[in-house]
Amino acid sequence: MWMASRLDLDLDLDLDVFIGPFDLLLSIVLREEISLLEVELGEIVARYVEKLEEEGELELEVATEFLVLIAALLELKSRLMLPGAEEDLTEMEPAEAVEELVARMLEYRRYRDAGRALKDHFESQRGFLYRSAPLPPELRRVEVETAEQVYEPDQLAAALGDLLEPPPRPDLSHLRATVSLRRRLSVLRSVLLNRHTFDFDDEFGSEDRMTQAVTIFALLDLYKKGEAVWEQAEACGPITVRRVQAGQEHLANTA
Amino acid sequence: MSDEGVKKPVLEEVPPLQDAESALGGLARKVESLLFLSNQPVTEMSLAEACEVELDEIERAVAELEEDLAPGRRGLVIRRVGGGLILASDPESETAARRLLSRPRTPPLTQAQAETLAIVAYLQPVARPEIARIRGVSSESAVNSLSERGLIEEAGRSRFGAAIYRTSPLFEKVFGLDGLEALPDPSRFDPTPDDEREIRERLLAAGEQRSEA
Amino acid sequence: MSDEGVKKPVLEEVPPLQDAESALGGLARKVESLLFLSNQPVTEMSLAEACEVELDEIERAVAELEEDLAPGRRGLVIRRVGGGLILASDPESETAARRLLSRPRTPPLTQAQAETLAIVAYLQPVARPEIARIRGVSSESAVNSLSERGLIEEAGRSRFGAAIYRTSPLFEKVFGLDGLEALPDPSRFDPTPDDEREIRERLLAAGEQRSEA
Repeated sequence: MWMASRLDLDLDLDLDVFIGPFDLLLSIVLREEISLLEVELGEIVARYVEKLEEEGELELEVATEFLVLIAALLELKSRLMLPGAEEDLTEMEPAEAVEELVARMLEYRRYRDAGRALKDHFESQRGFLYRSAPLPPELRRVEVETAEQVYEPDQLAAALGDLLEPPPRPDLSHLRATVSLRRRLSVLRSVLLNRHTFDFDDEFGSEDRMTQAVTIFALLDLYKKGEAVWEQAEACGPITVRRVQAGQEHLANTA
Repeated sequence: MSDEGVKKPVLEEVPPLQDAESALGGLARKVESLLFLSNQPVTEMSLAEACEVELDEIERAVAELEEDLAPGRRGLVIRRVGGGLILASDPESETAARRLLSRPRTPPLTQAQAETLAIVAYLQPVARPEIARIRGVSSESAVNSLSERGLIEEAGRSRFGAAIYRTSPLFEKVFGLDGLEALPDPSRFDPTPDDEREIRERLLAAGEQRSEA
Repeated sequence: MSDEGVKKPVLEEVPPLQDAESALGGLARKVESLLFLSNQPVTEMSLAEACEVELDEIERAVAELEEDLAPGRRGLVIRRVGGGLILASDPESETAARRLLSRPRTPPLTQAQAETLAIVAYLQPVARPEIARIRGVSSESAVNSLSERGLIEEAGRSRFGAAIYRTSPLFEKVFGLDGLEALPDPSRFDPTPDDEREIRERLLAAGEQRSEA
């Protein structure tokens, strides 16, 4: 609505230093060296409110209320000049709005000044440091002679009851197996293609349990199809896997 | 087991000195011990109960101790804070203390925090929207950081579900206030009639000018 | 205009006393402050670094402070512990301190503490690893705080060197129990188990599942 350039000419304002619209308005209004007649008050404030909103610091309700007051202020004269021209639907007369704005600015200013005072006071008190040492151990516990009942024994029984309850089985439905049988089959076949025989642990011992299990499963499949045989001399001993030549099936792990 | 050796005081070996113009009386000594051990303000009533003496005896002992710990005499001072007594180190040693304990200085209050704290301190209990209304700006981050620093705390919910705040005991401690009554009189911050007139006139002038544009 | 009066801490209004046979020198004051703030013994070297003075100056200040805090003179004494200096309260005030400070040492039990205490109470004597197995998590901090509060105590070591715990007489007192037989029957909270062995087995089985989960 108004030229931004004029605003820059009139006063050099760093909007970032103001911490709220009342803060901004107060400092503009009370600046001795500038005449408010020269300043695009409405635009400055509107721009500032916009900036706050961009930064997520303005609550819509607070902003609306504030802008209504400013708008009413800026309408003041025209309303005075055109008495009874149109009955506005807003409940508040501009003169009334200005009064409220003044009251709000004064209220704000009271807490701004109180805040400054608190801030200074805080500075003057920061040098006092308090001890934060824990109590010596002998003072940390209640003495048996003076102790009184403060806890309910049922609390213990309840806690133990909770512990007796086995926890629910974790829901694994969202997990999908990441080891595929097909893939393990092709791994086994390619190993057997290069070597006639191999030791299972040498080859797959460093894989995780799941991968090893699926590989065993794949091995069973190869055995069933007659592509490989395997033997294990003793429980938990090494497993030797051998490629089956034609006509040599089912020598199997009976060895 | 860790504190044997600490437990056995040198005391028993050395006969107590009796000269003692400069020594404290027995009850004042006890009060000093108790304040040393406690890191919260202690009321005179609790001291009296702990020492099993009458309140006026404690008051005399506290007066003796206060005189003895008057500023500039020792490394400790006694302060009345939050309705009780507490020992603090003399501010003179702050820099050395921070070096020794490698504790950074607490950050100063920002202006937004200071304004918000003033509103809470003077109007408590006060709801968050009221703080925003007075400041003209959402005060969420100031409220949160004051809360985080433990200077204000939630004191329930308003009928409309907004959080209500009040200052905490820590506030009184770090501001060295002996209760909220010790806050500076808020009328000190009231605008003078001249201020008020000036603001009103300048605003009206701006309004008139604007509408002529 | 806004902050007159507030700025002035009470302190500054009282002129520092200069009489001061009984007052400490500046460096001794600083040392007293530092010892007050530190809850560990502080070496003279660290004091010298913090105050940015030479070691021999600190030694003189410490000697001054030691004389001033000689037993029987004040509520505090200075002690040499573990290669450093530390302030301690005069043992004379221990009874009063206990009356003042030990009362609120019965805060509500956390869930972890309640579970741990229940295990010790019902299965005692019980070794620490067993507690962890039943709860399915390491229970070190719960065991430590229960033991610090005096509700459980060590009753020896297992064959494998683990600490074995049982409840203390204080435990019975604060739970208002007339002996351990008065512990409530846990079957109220779980219908089946009847003998201790069974409870133990079920607890362990459930605990193992918990720790796998």
